[in-house]
Amino acid sequence: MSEIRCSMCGEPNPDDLEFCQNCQARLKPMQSTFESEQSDELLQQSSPEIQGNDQNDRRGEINQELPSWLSEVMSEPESPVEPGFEMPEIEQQEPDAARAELLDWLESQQLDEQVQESEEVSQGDEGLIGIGPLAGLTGVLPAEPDISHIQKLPSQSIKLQITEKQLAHVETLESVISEEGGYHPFERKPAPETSSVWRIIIAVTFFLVILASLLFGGVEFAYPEYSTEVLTTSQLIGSIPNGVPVLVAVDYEPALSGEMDAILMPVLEQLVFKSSYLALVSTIPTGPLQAERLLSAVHQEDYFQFKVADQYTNLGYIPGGAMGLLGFAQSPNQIVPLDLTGNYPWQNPALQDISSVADFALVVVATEKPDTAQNWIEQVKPLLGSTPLVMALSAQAGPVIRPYYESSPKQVDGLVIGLSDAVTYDNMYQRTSTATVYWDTFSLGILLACLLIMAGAFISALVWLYKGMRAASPKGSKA
Amino acid sequence: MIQMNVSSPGLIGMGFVLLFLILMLYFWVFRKDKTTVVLREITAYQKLIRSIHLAVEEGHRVQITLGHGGISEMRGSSALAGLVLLRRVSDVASLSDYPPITTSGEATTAFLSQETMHSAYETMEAERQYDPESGLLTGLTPFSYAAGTMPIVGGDRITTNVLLGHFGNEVGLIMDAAERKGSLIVAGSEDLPAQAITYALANEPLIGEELYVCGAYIQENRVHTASLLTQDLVRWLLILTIIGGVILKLAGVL
Amino acid sequence: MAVIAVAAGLVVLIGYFLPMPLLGEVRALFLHWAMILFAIALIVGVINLARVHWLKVARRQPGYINSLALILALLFLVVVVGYFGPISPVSIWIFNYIQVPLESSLMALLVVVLALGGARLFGRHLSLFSVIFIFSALITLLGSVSIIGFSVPGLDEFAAWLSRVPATAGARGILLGVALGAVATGLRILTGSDRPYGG
Amino acid sequence: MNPADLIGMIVGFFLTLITFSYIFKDNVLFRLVMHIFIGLAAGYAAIMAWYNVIWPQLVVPLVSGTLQEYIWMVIPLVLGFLLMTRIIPSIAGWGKPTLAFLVGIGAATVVGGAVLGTLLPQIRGLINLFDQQYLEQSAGNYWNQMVNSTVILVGTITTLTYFQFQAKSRLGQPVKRAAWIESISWIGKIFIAITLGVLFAGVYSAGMAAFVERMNSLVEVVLAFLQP
Repeated sequence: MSEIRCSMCGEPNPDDLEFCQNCQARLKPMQSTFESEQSDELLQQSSPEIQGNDQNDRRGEINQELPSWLSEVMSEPESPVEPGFEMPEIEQQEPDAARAELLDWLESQQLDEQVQESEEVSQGDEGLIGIGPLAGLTGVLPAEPDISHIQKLPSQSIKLQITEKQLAHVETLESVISEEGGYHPFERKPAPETSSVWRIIIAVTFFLVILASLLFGGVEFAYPEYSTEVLTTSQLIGSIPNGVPVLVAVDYEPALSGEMDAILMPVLEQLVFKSSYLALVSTIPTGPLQAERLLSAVHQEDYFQFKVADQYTNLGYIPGGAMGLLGFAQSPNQIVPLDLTGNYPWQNPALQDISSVADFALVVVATEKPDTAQNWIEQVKPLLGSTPLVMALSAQAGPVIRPYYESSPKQVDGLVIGLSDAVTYDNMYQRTSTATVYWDTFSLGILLACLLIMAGAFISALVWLYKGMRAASPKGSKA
Repeated sequence: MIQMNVSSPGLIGMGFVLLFLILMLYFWVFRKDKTTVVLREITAYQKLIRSIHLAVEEGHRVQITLGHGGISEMRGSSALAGLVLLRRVSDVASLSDYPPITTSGEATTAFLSQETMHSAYETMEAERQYDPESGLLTGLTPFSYAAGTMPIVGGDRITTNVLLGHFGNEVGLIMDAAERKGSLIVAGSEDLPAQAITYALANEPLIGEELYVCGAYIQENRVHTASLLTQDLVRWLLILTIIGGVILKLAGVL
Repeated sequence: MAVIAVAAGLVVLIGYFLPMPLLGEVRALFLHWAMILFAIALIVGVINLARVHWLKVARRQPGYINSLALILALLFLVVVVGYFGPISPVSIWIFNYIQVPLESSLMALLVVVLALGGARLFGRHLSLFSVIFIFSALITLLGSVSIIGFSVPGLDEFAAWLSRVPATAGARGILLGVALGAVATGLRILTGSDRPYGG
Repeated sequence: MNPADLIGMIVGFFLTLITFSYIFKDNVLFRLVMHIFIGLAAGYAAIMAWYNVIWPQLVVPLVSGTLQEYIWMVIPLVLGFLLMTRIIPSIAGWGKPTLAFLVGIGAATVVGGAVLGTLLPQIRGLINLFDQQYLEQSAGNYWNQMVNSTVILVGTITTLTYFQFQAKSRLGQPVKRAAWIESISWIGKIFIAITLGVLFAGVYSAGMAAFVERMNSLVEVVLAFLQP
């Protein structure tokens, strides 16, 4: 079978095809009657509405879908003439003989022209002259230039030859245009399902194990070993005289009260045991209330005679971060003139000698934030002189602040880091505050977390490697 | 004569700042063309640039949260760096159907984010499209800020969440809320514990100093490139100072 | 606008390093004003927060019930604590039995969130560094607890060394890098090239 | 136990359960409780700002302060009023001078804090690790501490090198830094991973302590009601 190369995209196509397989462009010009009959059949196939009985409904639908100018054309009454071809109308006249001969000659000429037209069309195919003196010869150049054969271009039917695929494209275009601007909810990429399954497994495991440990106990954990830091801190606090003013900075968020209350409690109990006068201060807005909450917990311990009214004062919140702290360190009574109850605290016997932060016997700072601890070290410690600075820190601030404790000269004189140091502090004085109560359950929770993280890490590593291998070797070989 | 007892850290500090300024000026004046400066690849910024453009084309939204550290002291520096990124995102996304949203946990940072977006619209001559409610203050304490931000990061149409600023432990909750909705998370902070959390949870964590060079990486601006070049040079001066100091200390001179 | 920022900033910055008497007082005054203005900004921020949520209620947007609850809680606290005082029994009750339980519970959620993050870290990026990250986290956690009658020899010491030496080294390096970035960010503002205030 | 504390424990009990429910699914009750929490926290922050700053340091000097105090307080008062225009979006631009002032002060404290609060102390601390007195009086023996100090020095320098941003681009090859910088920063990244791992463990311990405390409070409330 010979091939025709498509004029639009250059693809070879079998010559019996009308349209290019690749780009649907028309392969042959639309002129001969033969072709028009074919396209008519195609039209009927592609627009079933014309054949079927329910063609009016379908046509209505099509007309609605098609553009208005297209549907007007479709609604014109069909001309009796075969679409794509129009016959010239010939006037009928009463012939007399002479006129009759003339007419017969004219008609023969017209027929010759018509035959010639069809022959030209067919000649186009073989180049053979059918009539006249050169009949039978091929490849003869016409005597008159083409323009002499001007003929009225056969009027083309403006009915579009639409294939089914093109109609589908029209419908898609229509739907896209109609949807534009309408709001349709954003289909979110669903969160990876596995994460919620993992989340529930981990959460349920933690709830059950911690609940069981709190209710029934069971696994016993050894208390942490004595750490030199805690020993030094308790000796340092033990060395200050009784009943002297101590500045306590409660600088941790309420969210951390679970850990920080347990860490600060042993230090406060030792200070209260020495009947120190506590001046409570904070650089965060919720600090003062946190301090009140803590002291009410200390007060409830049975073996302390702790008269609330004259044993502490809540100086409130120092705004302005590091700058406010520097100002407070230089002149506390100017930066905090009134305490939170609106009184002037500096006339209290225990605080009347305080003109700078160095006049306190000890400064204790409790915080979970490394930069808050650094602010106290860099802004206040240089002005403390011989007054020791003790820090009660959350486990997350330990690694950053420990170098200040280990430096020489020490920038932090005492350190209590995390729940383990608080338990050690308790053991030194044979007390069981909240840290000791939580220790076994806390340790079990940490152990469980390690197991879950190890298992999860192992599984996700396998999944990652598997995905890597699958991506590296594509399925089957591509032709 | 003004009597001035200048401490040695003060002098050293002043010298350091002047040196930094002079080097910045030098690089800004003499290294005019940014193309000559080649920067190492930071995948977080590459993915961020791509996702911002995708968001504009596909009608999605970028959410930027600036933490609760305010703008003063060391903890404020990361929020100021976040505002630089916000300006760039606003320039690109201000003409899209869904402009970026910012959330913060401190009042001044919230007002600055509103002003940053407003001036981006002004530059684009699209001031009427500016929505003052796109710069939100979601809470005044760290965990209430997280509670207010969690519904927003998981909101409709948000496919990219950028966390640049001072955070505490609550950053884990914000990132978990974003991860539940499968959005891209780019996160950085100057706070060390927060960096540990972002390394574990973010798709694209920014470690330490990397968050401060977002201006040079995503915004072809000569001043940002000059300050990045200065950071690199001063880094080596610091290293030489430390090594020199240790040698002198061991030698007993210091 | 840039003139105000640069002028005020330079006065405070120079005052940091050269404590000249006159400059020191101007610096202290500026810092005092800034402290007051930060507090005013906080109150304006609270009003802005209430206004945003009130608009949500007025427009009946989805979730407007929550916004209404927020506004009522805000007004209730301002009236009650404003009248009785910040450390009155009422304020302490609200703090003890509403704010602390809520914040502690949110903090407690991190136990599941961080465990999930650690477990899936290798799914996001499996590299030598994420392996070292998980390894050092597990060693530090396991080093802080020890079951009676069962202890891994040397684990506690290694965990303590890990936290005392390499972790401190990395922390110092990161802090130095962050300080460099902070100086660059601050100087860009003090030279007027970055203007987050919309200059 | 007085009734206020009893009611409080019950309220705390239900708030804790509602918050824990978020782990399984984000739900309406959780969002409502969170919005109440945001309102309470914002109210409390505003009260503390008024009690500790605005009233004693702005209003009192203006009302009953000396002339000099009065003059000094007029400027923050004006800047404060300009800042209040942020409440009304149409005139929010009037607050720019105040924001510019605060940003200028903030930038100065950032630079000052970074230089005096971090750069110099950290460098001084590093150098002092090799102080003879420090090496002798440290708990371990002299050489043990010398090794530790050297590891800290190397770790800090390699971590600092890791952040180096400038690189070289060679034709057809990915952008890379010089070979010696790449190897140093590779070591630095190991130190960073260890540091972040140790800090992650610290954050986790703090979270676990909060989790145990909350579960313990739930158990106490239930036991308080179950026991006669």
